[in-house]
Amino acid sequence: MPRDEVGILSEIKKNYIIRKLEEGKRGDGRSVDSFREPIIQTNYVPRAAGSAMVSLGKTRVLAGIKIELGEPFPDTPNQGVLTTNVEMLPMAFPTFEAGPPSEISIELARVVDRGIREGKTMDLQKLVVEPGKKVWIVFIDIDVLDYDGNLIDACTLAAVSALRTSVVPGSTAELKDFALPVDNIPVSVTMVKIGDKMVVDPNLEEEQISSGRITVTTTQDGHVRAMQKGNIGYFTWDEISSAITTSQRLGKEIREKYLKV
Amino acid sequence: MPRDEVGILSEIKKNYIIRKLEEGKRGDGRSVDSFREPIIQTNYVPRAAGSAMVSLGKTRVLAGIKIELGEPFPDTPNQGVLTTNVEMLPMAFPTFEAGPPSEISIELARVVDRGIREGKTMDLQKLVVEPGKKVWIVFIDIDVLDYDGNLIDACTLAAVSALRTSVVPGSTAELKDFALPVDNIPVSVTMVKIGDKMVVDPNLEEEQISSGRITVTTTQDGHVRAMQKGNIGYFTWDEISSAITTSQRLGKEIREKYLKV
Amino acid sequence: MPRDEVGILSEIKKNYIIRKLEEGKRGDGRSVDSFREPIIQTNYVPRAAGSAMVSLGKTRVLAGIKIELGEPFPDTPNQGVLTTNVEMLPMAFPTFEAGPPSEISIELARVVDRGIREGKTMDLQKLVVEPGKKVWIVFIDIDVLDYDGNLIDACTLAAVSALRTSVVPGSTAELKDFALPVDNIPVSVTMVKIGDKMVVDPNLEEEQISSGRITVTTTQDGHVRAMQKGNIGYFTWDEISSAITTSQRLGKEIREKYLKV
Amino acid sequence: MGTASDIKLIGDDGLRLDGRGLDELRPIKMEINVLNRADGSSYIEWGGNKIMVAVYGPREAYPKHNQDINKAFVRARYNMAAFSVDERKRPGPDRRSQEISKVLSEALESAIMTELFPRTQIDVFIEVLQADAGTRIAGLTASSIAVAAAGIPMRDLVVGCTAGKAGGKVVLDLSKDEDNFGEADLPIAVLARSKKIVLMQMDGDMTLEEIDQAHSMIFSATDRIYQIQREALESKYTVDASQWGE
Amino acid sequence: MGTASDIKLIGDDGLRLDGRGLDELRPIKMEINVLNRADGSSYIEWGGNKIMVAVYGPREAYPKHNQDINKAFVRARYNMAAFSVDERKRPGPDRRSQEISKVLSEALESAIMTELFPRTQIDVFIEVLQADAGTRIAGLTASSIAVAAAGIPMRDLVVGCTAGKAGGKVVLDLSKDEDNFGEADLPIAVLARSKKIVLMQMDGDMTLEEIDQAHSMIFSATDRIYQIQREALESKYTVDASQWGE
Amino acid sequence: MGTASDIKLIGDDGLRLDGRGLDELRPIKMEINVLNRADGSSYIEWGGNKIMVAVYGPREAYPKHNQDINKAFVRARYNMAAFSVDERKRPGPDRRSQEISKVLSEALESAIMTELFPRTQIDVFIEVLQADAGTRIAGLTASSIAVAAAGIPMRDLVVGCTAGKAGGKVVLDLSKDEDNFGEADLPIAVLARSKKIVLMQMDGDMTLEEIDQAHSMIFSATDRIYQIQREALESKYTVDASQWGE
Repeated sequence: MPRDEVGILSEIKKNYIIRKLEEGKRGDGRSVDSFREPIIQTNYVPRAAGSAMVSLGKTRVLAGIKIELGEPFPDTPNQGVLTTNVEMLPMAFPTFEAGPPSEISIELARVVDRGIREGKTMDLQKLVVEPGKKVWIVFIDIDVLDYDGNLIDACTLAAVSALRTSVVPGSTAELKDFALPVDNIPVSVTMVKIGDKMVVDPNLEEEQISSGRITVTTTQDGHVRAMQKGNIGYFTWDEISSAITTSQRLGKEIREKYLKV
Repeated sequence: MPRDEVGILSEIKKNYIIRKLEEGKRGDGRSVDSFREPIIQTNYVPRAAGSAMVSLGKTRVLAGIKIELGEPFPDTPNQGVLTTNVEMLPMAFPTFEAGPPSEISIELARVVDRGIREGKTMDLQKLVVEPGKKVWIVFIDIDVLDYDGNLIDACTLAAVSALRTSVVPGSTAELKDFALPVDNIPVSVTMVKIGDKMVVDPNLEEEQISSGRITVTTTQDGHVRAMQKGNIGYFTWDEISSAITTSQRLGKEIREKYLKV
Repeated sequence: MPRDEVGILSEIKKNYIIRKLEEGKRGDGRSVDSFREPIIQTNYVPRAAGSAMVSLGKTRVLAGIKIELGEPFPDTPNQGVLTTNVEMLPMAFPTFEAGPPSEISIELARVVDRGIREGKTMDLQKLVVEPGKKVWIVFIDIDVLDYDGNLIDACTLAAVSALRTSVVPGSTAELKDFALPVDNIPVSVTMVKIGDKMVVDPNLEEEQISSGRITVTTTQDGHVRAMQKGNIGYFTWDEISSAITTSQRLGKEIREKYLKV
Repeated sequence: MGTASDIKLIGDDGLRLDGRGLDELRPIKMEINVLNRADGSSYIEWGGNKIMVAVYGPREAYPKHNQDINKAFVRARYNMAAFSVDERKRPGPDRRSQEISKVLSEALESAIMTELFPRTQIDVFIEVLQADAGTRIAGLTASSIAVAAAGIPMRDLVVGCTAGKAGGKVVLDLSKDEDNFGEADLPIAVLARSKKIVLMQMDGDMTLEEIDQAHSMIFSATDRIYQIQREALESKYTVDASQWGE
Repeated sequence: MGTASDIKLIGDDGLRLDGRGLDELRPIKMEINVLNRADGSSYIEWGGNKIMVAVYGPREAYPKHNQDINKAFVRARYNMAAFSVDERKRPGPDRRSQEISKVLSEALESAIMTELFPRTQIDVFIEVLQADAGTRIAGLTASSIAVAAAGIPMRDLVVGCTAGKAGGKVVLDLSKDEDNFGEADLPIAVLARSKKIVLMQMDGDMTLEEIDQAHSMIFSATDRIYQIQREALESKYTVDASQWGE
Repeated sequence: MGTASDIKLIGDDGLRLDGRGLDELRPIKMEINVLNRADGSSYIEWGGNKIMVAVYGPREAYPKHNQDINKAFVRARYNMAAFSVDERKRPGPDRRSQEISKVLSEALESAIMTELFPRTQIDVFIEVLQADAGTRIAGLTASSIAVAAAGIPMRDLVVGCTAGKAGGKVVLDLSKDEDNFGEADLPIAVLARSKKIVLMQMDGDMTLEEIDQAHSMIFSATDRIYQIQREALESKYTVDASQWGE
């Protein structure tokens, strides 16, 4: 994540944020362990198989799903294919650049992908048309439009919301259209460490002064499906352990509030 | 187009050119609405299916045609394929660089391609060997060797001249060789605006001091097949309208003089 | 080859080396026409079809062979395919960079490849499974791990040593595994010119002060299979002629000592 | 233009497949300041097109050898989201989008007072979220108000429209079917009041008379679209995420 | 994690396919100063993994706009040799290796005293010569002693291990089969003494309790591996080419 | 060298397929100053080869870190036009053309008095318009007079020729068939008068005696080709486009 590249944050401001955190307060009035209220608008791009615009504070991302026929991987002839790509568009932040994906956007896409893949969100075995020859390929593409922190959770939420409303275009293969079979709902919760506080769903300012980021993705059974520690910095085991508990709790809340089946 | 990158043109020279233009005179003695006499040498590269070296003043380009068997596009199973590529070779100008095509050379290739494609130069339906499976692919490749302005018209002229002499190598597919069926002869005419004058077929000096470029491609029926406004600057509708008329007139002349059937 | 990029060699040192060479002595005690003793460890990467770690003084390279089924080239339907790639890893030298291969590493790979290809090391016709359809593709990949001069000879030696121990995985195609048929043993010998001396198997210091490099690859019949002059500088015919003789002599020695059948 | 087809683009009632008259526009909506991070931004819906624009700058031109000591340079980047078109588009620029980026950059630079900002660059990022024919003109029209929203002085707003030929008729604002199966496509953009042409492209088959008729339709339409631009700028619409899209 | 399979990863004797107990490590060997040109280097064999690491730096950061006036930045580059895996790998970075390079860079930078070397970069090149599950952790563990061998001050050595779930059991140091056909993979790296976690990733399906159990296994294993690191550093092993490998 | 074939490259009359004797050259024509923009240029026809060369420089080396404070560096770029070979070649450099660019750069730099132009680069662009065996040597021979035409001082002209083995015989100036189906290929380029060798490559199968015989043929041929170079330079041929080609 860019660290103070726009020169917004003075040392004074940083100290102010930390002092406030010690009192349990954040700049936008949240407590350290609360998530910004997401706004989710599904079917934003009707021409896609599914789509969702998600805003998390001033962070905004748009996930679009395309589903096309193609060949399975040779080692998984009886499964559809899932691919996830994130474009950190230069429109979203002054220092984001056009061009091949950076390490940051690759990590982002892969963490989102792992949550969905290991969360068994879809049963890929239901996406086979002809074993070994023809399967449905599900392309998750996510545009980052506006960046104010915590892209991993915004993108995971957008991807899952878009998948939930997706339709497989069976009619293009002389079959019937059918709703994409979505079984599990993974939710990722990301925290950063500022001073010795664990801060949930950081905004950009908080990311810039943090040391260490941890993401935990869970499913409705409370199981952990993916974790990723990122950035320079470290966590104790107790911090990780409590991050997992926080993710389980917030995951449940988000799932019930925004991703009800 | 490069603007004075080699530092040739002083402000004095620029004013001189403009003053002369106001008297209706150009550096090389032409009137504002006349085209440099092209020199066209077809079959310059006998090993190609067709070729033409064209010089327009000191601008020189070489078009070569290759015709190979391949697959049609899925949405046009009953048509051959046409592709156009222009290489602005670093040998042609001090600031041209090797490497992937610049926006300038992509625009150049696409404007040339549109004139030929929309001019229905070839009947692509005659280039089918087996519908949906095997068609002839016509590769137009143009090397820019020496640059002194107006590449669009030089390249269009070279491409059309080369196509007119091309032979489809049917014998490589156990068929007969046959002349590439060329039905229509598109001619592009490019003008730039210098002060308030429209100047036809600009040389490099004129391009460098111009504001706005307009290309109009017509066929022998006088119809317009492609237009492209380029560069920073603008045109009034009257200027465009008269540019179309100029293109129709010069297109007819060039067609009769250099592209007689 | 990098010339003094790390600023190690002062003019004084250079003159010292040249003076010593005039007395027939080299920094490491060798005579001008002697080769460093190679250390060859085959089967270093058991999971590859064949492999060899080779050190030549402080130069160290690792060749690994992979053999996979694939399609033959259309113009050689009755032959297996051989490809050679060298990675000049950034770990091997301060100025080596990651990324697409430089002209230097392309030349290196192609000279190694030509020695093996023209030396008829393998009978590619024995690598056909189904003519025109399925053949064995032999991938020679060489990692340069540590660089102290004369990569061409180190890489050729590693590639040949790895090929000699390679097994074609026939069992993956419902055939039997069999030893890769290696018939001829090409050995390359590289010399550089320092002052008017021809110096065999140069180390990095010697390369840096040399003018002109010549490689001669021979097979056990004493025939020359590949030659390559490299770098800025020149050779007289007499120098080339004696370089060929030197290569024949040293090739024989190396073959008998390190590549006995 | 598209391939021959039996599709009948103009009905017996003289109306187009989507029910429009020959010189009727599709619905158009614009907003500004829809993004927080950018210096200026806008969003446009034009028929089924949905396009987001962000402007950054004037900022120091980079790399330095791109700096022009006399003026800013304008770099528009037109990009299609992977999911914006029927068949998934591989991310990254292709030849078409590079050409469009060039003509949009030139059209905007023709309107912006670049001489006020030497050595700088102005970046205009145009992201097509859903494509439905006429994206370059819709993107340019939206870019122009995003530049204005960024407080960058312009001689005038840039506003554009396409016309073309379909079913033998000259029609305004081509639909996707008309774009695919019609006879000609003619996008034009102008400085809103003076009608000076800053972008024009055409491909297909038209006579001078047809082009003249098409340009009149477009010029007249740009007055209507300019009105929508001005309303968007005046409402200084501040984003309310709950209202996106609809 | 891999696809479902009938492969039985834990035998009736409670042992794993390769005969190891649940919390047993594969054999590990490390050496330092195995390369001449690099400022520091190391070689590790861990099960069937064979990995070479070279460190260059601190050296002037390039390009200059990458320089940080307050500290060095650490750039690890994880790369697999074409012949290191079952099917030949095309040379050059893929998405997986780029992600790994990022997390390894961050883990190392979390341990190195970068504040001592402003405006510089420290390059750590990790070349996987033979891959056999757990390459990122093996590469990181070896990198840490290569950095030390280069004389670059660190707060502590970085040492790691993976655990995971296979055949329904939490197991230490996954084998290739367990990686491919098991239920979860959890690589962790820590500062050796304080056990502060500088790298952690996980994919698969585990409960909090299982993760807790896995982390205990890993923490205990890192003590054993740290011991091997220290021995390698203390023996100041100088390369003797005749002994590579065995 | 090419694949085995039944093609008979030397006839019973001792002549080659194209009627040449064993040490006979194909027809060669050269001109200088064929381009206007370049600082120096040349055109060569050698058998069916048609090659254009342009020289720019000495000019400031770019990027700056490429500058050598002691001398100019020479950067030749050998490129084949897409239509120059039987099967259309995709534009851009491939491995073969990159190797050729390297050896041509080195051969030219060995002849040019680069020490006179520190911090600069000399670009030599070699465009193969039609390829017919021996393009690298033909391109180098033409480059040398293009450099001279640009007024850049050289120790001597570079001139080259190939020889090789075909049908069991040592032959001069391989034809396309001999290149494809012969036994060996040996291109050599020298400083014209001193016969110092600045380029040499070989692949195939030759004995020392055959190579010795081939080098004698080549050395003798370079005298004849050098004569053509000098005539081209002396005629100071100025382009008359009506005469290209023929």
